[in-house]
Amino acid sequence: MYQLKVWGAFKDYQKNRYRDYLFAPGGLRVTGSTWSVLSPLKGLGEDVYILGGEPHSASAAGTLPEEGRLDLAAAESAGLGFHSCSYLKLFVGEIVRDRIAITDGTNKEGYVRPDLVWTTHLCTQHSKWYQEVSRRLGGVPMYAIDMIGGGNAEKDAKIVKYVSDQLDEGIRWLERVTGREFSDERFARAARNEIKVLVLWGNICALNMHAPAPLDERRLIALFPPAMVDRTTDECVRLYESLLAEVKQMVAANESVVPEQRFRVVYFGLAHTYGHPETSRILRDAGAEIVASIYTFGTTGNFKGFTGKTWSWQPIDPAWVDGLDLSTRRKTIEALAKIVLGWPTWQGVRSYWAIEEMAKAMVAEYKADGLLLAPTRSCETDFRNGYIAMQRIFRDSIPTAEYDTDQVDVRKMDLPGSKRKTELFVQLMEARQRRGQG
Amino acid sequence: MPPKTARAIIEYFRGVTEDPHAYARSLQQKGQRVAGYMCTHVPEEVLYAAGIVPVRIITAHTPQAISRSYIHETYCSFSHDCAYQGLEHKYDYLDLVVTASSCIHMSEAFNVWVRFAGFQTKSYLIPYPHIMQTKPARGFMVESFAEFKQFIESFAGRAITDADLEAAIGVYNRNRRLLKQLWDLLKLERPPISGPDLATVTLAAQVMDKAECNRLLEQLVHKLAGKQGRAPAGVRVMATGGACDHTGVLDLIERLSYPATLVFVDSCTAARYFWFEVPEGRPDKLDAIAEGYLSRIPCPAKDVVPGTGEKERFRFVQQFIEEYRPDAVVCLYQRFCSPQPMDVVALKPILEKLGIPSTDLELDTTIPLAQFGTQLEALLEITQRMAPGG
Amino acid sequence: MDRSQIVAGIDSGHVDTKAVVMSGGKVLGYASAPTRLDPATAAGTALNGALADAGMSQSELAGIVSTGIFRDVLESPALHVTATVSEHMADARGALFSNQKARTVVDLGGNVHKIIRFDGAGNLVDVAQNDKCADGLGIFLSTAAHSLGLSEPELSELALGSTGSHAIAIQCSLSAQTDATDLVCQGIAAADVARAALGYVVERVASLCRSMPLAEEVVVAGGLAQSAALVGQLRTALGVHLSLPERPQYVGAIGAAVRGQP
Amino acid sequence: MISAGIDVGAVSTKAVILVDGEPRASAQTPTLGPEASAAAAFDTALARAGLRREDVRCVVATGRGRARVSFATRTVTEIAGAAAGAVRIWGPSVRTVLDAGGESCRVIHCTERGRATSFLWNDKCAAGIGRSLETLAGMINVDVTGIGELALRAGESPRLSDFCAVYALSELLDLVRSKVPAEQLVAAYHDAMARRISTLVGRAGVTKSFVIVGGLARNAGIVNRVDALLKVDRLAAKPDWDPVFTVALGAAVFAEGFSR
Repeated sequence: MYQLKVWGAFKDYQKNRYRDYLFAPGGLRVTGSTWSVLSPLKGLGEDVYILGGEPHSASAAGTLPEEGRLDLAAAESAGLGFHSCSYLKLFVGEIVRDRIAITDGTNKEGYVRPDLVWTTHLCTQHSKWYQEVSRRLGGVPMYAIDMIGGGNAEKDAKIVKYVSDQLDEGIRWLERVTGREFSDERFARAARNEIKVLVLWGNICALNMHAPAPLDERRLIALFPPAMVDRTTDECVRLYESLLAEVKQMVAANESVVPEQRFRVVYFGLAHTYGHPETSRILRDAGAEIVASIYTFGTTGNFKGFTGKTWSWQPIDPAWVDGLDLSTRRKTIEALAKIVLGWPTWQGVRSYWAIEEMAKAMVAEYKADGLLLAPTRSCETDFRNGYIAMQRIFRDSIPTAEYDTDQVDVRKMDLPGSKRKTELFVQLMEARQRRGQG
Repeated sequence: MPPKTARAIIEYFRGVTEDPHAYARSLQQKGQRVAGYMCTHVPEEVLYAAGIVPVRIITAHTPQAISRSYIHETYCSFSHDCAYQGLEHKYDYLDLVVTASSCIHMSEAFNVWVRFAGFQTKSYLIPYPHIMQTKPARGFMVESFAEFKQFIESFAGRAITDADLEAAIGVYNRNRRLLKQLWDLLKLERPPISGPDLATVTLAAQVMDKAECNRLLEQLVHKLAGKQGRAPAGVRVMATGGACDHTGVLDLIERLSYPATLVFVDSCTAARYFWFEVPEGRPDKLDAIAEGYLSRIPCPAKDVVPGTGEKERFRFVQQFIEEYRPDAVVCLYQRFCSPQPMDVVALKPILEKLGIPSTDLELDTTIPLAQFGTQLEALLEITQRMAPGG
Repeated sequence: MDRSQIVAGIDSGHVDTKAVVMSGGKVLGYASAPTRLDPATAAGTALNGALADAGMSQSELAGIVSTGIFRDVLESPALHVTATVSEHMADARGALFSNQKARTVVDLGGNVHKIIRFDGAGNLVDVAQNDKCADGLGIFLSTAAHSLGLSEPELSELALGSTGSHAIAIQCSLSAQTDATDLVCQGIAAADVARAALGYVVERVASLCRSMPLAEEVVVAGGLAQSAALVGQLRTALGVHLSLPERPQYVGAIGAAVRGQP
Repeated sequence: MISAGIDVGAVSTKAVILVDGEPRASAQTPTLGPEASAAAAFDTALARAGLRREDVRCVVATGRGRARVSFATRTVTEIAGAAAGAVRIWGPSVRTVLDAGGESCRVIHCTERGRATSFLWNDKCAAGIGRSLETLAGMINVDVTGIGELALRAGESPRLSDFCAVYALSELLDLVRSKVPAEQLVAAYHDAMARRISTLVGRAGVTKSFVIVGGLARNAGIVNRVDALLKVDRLAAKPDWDPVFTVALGAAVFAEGFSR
C-alpha cells in the first residue's frame, strides 16, 4: 500500500502552528475563521500566531473526542443555542471550561486568550461565533469582513470593491489596535504565499481525475489543514509544492493510496460520516473510494471555475501566481479578494445554481459512479439544501445516498441510518454496473 | 364601504393579515402589479417608484412536511413556511418575488421558489451587506440598488425617474411616521389602542399598498387623537427578537389571567420595519435610500460593530426600555434559527443588570399556546413579586 | 425447495415481531409478539403462535427465514434460522405476494418508515427512509393514544369522526406530542387531537413519498397500516390509489417466507 | 382552615388537600380532559380526607390545564406552585427547584418564602422526557416506578445521544442489534436523559439548596445521575412526601393565603 512521503511534514506543520499559539513566548495571538484572508495579519510581523476556529474545533474534537463532548455540554449549559453550529459550541465550550486541546494531544488547563479576533461573515453564524468569544473573554477587539459570496462573485466589480475596501479598513484597524507598524512588503510576500497554496491545492485535487485516483478523501481531508491553519508562510508553500510533485509521480506510476477503486464516488458534505468505522468498512469492501469532495476541495482551493455559468475543476497554473502584480497594498488586497471570492464554498453558499454546476462538473470530470451527500445538522451553510436538490438532479443518472448527520456532534448523527444507506448505495452501484455490462 | 370607527379600521387591517392573498389580488384587479418580498431589507421604494406594490410574504402557520424534502430539517419554521407556500402555489399570482441577501435560511426559502415553484423568470436577489456597520457597506448598497433599479425598469417596461423615487420615499416615510406616531401612543398612561392591535396593524402595513395604508392610518390617528383608553393594567411587557408574524402570540400577552399590557415589539415584523426614515430631497436618491436603510435597527443576522464586535441592536433595546418603561421582557426566537439564540444569550445579562425579568418563547410553525400562556403568566407572577401567603 | 414445502417467515421489528407459516403460496398461520428489546424470545413466541394458528409443529418446517432490523440476532438455541433477507427485499416480495401489479411499498413500521421501489421480479430499484428526527412514528401513535386514554384502534376510530382542522408540529414525535398535549389542555376535543396526531404521521410519510417518484401500484404495509383513518388520510395526501393487503403488518414476514421459496 | 390545590399537568393531574397547613390527602389521575381529570383527582383526595367539596374554603388550580378547571377559585402557574410547594416541604433554605414533569422540565429560582424569582422552560427538543420513560417502561413491560430501579442496578452501559428523547430511543433500539442486555439499555437511556436535564439546570444556574420535584423525582435512576452530573448537594426526598404532589401542594399553599 503506497505511503505518502510528505505525510509527517504535513502533520508537524499543523501541530507546530497550534503549539506556537499555545506556547510561543510573546507575539500576537489572533483567532477567527480560517475562511478569512490571513495574509493581512502577517503584515504586522512574523510573530503572529493564528488559531483558526473551524480547524481547531474539528481537529481538537477529533483528537480528544471525550473533551469535545464535554465542551459541547459546557457550551449548551452556558446558554448557547442547541441548534447552533457545533464547531462554535466546541470553541466556546473550551472557553467556558477554561482549557484548550490541540492535535498533538496537549490538553492545557487555562484558555489562551487571543489578543484580537480577525474573522469573516459567510454564514450568519460566523461573526456571531466570535462576538460570543469576544464577550465571554471580557471584550476582545474584533473585526469581521462581510464576504457576500455568490456565483462569479470574483468577477463582480462591486463585490470585489466592497471586500477590498473592508480589507483596507481592516488593515488600518489592525495597526491601531496592535500599535504595530504594518509592513506592505511582508504583506505582499504573505499574500503571494497564500494565493500560491490555494492554487497548488487546486492542482493536487485535480490530479484525482486520473484513474486510479492517487489520493482518497480520507487523505485529502488530512492534507488540507495546513492550508487552513496558516497558508501565508514560505514553509507552507514548500509543503504543497512537494505534495504536488509526489502526487504527479504517483499518477505517472499509476500508484494510489487506495489501489482497489471499483467505484469512484463523489462526496458532498462537511461531515466525515464516510469515515465512521462501520460505514467505511462497507465502502472499502465494495471498492468504493471517494475521489472528490466539494468541501475538501472548495474550502481552501481555487480552480478554473466558471466560464459563464459552466464550472470546471481544472486547476490554475501555479506559475500564474508568480506573475501577479502585488506592487501596491491595494493591488495585493484586490488579488486576495478575488482569489477568496473565487473559492467554490463562497460561491456555492449564496447561489444555488453555482453549487449545482459544481456538482455536475465534479461528477463529469471525476467520472463518478456514485454521489454521497451529507447535509450536516448543525451547520447553517454546508449547502444542505443544495444537497437535497441534488437528489433530484442525479437520482436518475447515478446512485445517490444522503446521510443524516452532523459535523462533529455524535448525538445528532444517525449512524445506524448511515450504515443502512451505505449498504443500499453500494447495492445500487453494483446493480448499475451489472446493467451497464448486461 | 371604507371602515368608519377606529375599531373597524383595526379589524380591516386584521382581515388583511388573515388573508393577504385576497388583498394582493384586489390590487391586481385594479391593474396594479404586485411583487412579493421575503425580507424587509428589500428597498421597497425602488419597486413602488415603478408602480409595483411590494407585499411581504408572511407565513400561513400550517405545518407541511412537503418543505422537508426541499429544505433541510433544521431550518427555521419561517423559511419552511415561506418555501411551502411557494411549492403549494399559494403566491402564483405575484408578478415578481424579490429578496435581499440576508440570513441563509431565508435565502433558501427564496431558492425553493426560484428552483421548484416556477419563479425562475420572475425573481430577483439583491446582493446586500451582511454586516450593516462597516464604512464600505453604503457604497456597495448604492451600486447594488442601481442594478436592482435597472432590472425593475426593464421588468416594468418604464424608466424610474428621480421624481418617481422621491415620491415613493415620501409615501414610505409618511407610512413610517404614522406607524411611529401610533406606537408612541403606547407610552401614554392610558393609550387609546392596545399593543397587540398595533402589532396587527403594523404587520398589515407590510402587505399593503402604502398610499392606501397611509389613508387608513391617518384616519386611525385622527379617530384615536385625544381618546383615553383603559388604564394600562398590570405588567408592562416588551417583546424583542426575531420575526414573529403570529399575531396570536402577541394577542395572548393581553389575554392572560393576570393583567398585562404589550407596550413595544422590537421585531422585523414590527418596530424594525418602520423605526427609520429615508432622507428626503437628496440629489442621489439611491444613496439616500441606502443611508436610510443603514440607519435601521439591525437585524440579529447583520449586527457586528467593526472593532468591538458589539451588537448595536442592544443599544436600541435599552433605548426602548427607557422610552416604553417595560416591567418584563419576552425574547422571541425562531426554533432552529442560528443568529437569534446567540442574541438571547447575550441579552440576558443586560436585562438582569437592569433588574427586568424575562422569558424566551421558542416560535415554530405551530406553537403550544397553553405552554406559552403558562410561561407568560409565570413572568407576570415574578414581576408582581407574587408570594404565597400574600 | 419445492413449492409445497412449509416455510416460516419472521419479521423481527423494533417494536413488534411478526411470524407467518406458509406453503404453496398460501398463509397457513400467523401471529405477532411485542419485541420488548429481546428479539430472540419474541421471535420464538411469534413463531409458536403462528405454528399453533396453522395447527403444526416446528419440526414440520422446511426452513425459517428471518427479516427485519433484528434478523441477525434471532439465533437462540430453539430457533434454527436457515436464511435471512434484508427488510427492503422482504417488503418488496411481500407486496408482490399481495398484489402482482405492485411496484412500490410504503412500509409504516413501529419505529422507522420507508418507501421501497422494485421491479416485477422483486429486485430493488430505490429505497428512501426517514431521517432521525422522524423516527418512532408508531411509538408516537401508541403514546398519543395512551395520553388520550385510548387504544390505537380507538384513536383511529375517533379520528374518523373528526372534521377539526387543528394541526400539530411535524418535526418529530416530541414536538407533535407537545402540541397534542397543549391542544388537550386548551380544551380541544379528543377526536380533533386524535385526527391531528394521525395528521402528523401522514404528513411525514407523505413528505418522504414526495422525495421519490412512486411507481404504481403502491402497497401500504406495516403495523400502522391497520388504521383505516391513517390509510385514508395518506391516500388523500398522496393522491394515489393505495393497495391495502389483508394483514398489512405481515407483509415483511410473508416476503421473507416467499423469499425462502424459489 | 381547609384549602386545596389541583395541578392539571400535561401527563397527570394531582390534587392535594391542606388542613391547617398540613397535607391531609392527595390523589393522582392521568390527564385525559382537564376538567374531568381535575374533578376526579379532587374528589378522590376529598374522599381520602373524609371531606366534601363544600368544606374546602379555596381551591387553586395550576398546571398547563388550569384555565379549564371550572370549580377553581383562582389559578397560579406551576412555576409559582413549585416554588411555594418546595419551600413548604423542604423549608426556607431552598433556592433552586427542578420540576421534572411528564411533558416539560422547568428550573425555578425562589426566595426563602417560596416566591419564584426566575425560571427556565425546556426547549422543544427537551420535551417529553418523563413521558418517554413511561413509553420505554411500557416497551419492556415494567411499570414506571420500576424502571428507575432497573437503571440503578445496571453497571457499565453504552452512551446514547442526549440531544433528545427520540434520538436516545432510536439509538437504544439499534443497540439491540448488538445484543446489549435490556438493563444496560435502560441505564444508558437514563444517563442520556439525566445529561439533558442537567444541561437545562446548568443553563438556569443552580444556587443552594436544590431540590427535585415532579414525576421524575420518583425515578431514582434519573435523580442519582442528575446529582452526579451537577455535583451540587441536593436536599434529600422527604420519606413521607411524594415529590409528584409538590406543585399541587404549592397551589394549596396559595389557596391558604388567598382565603385569609
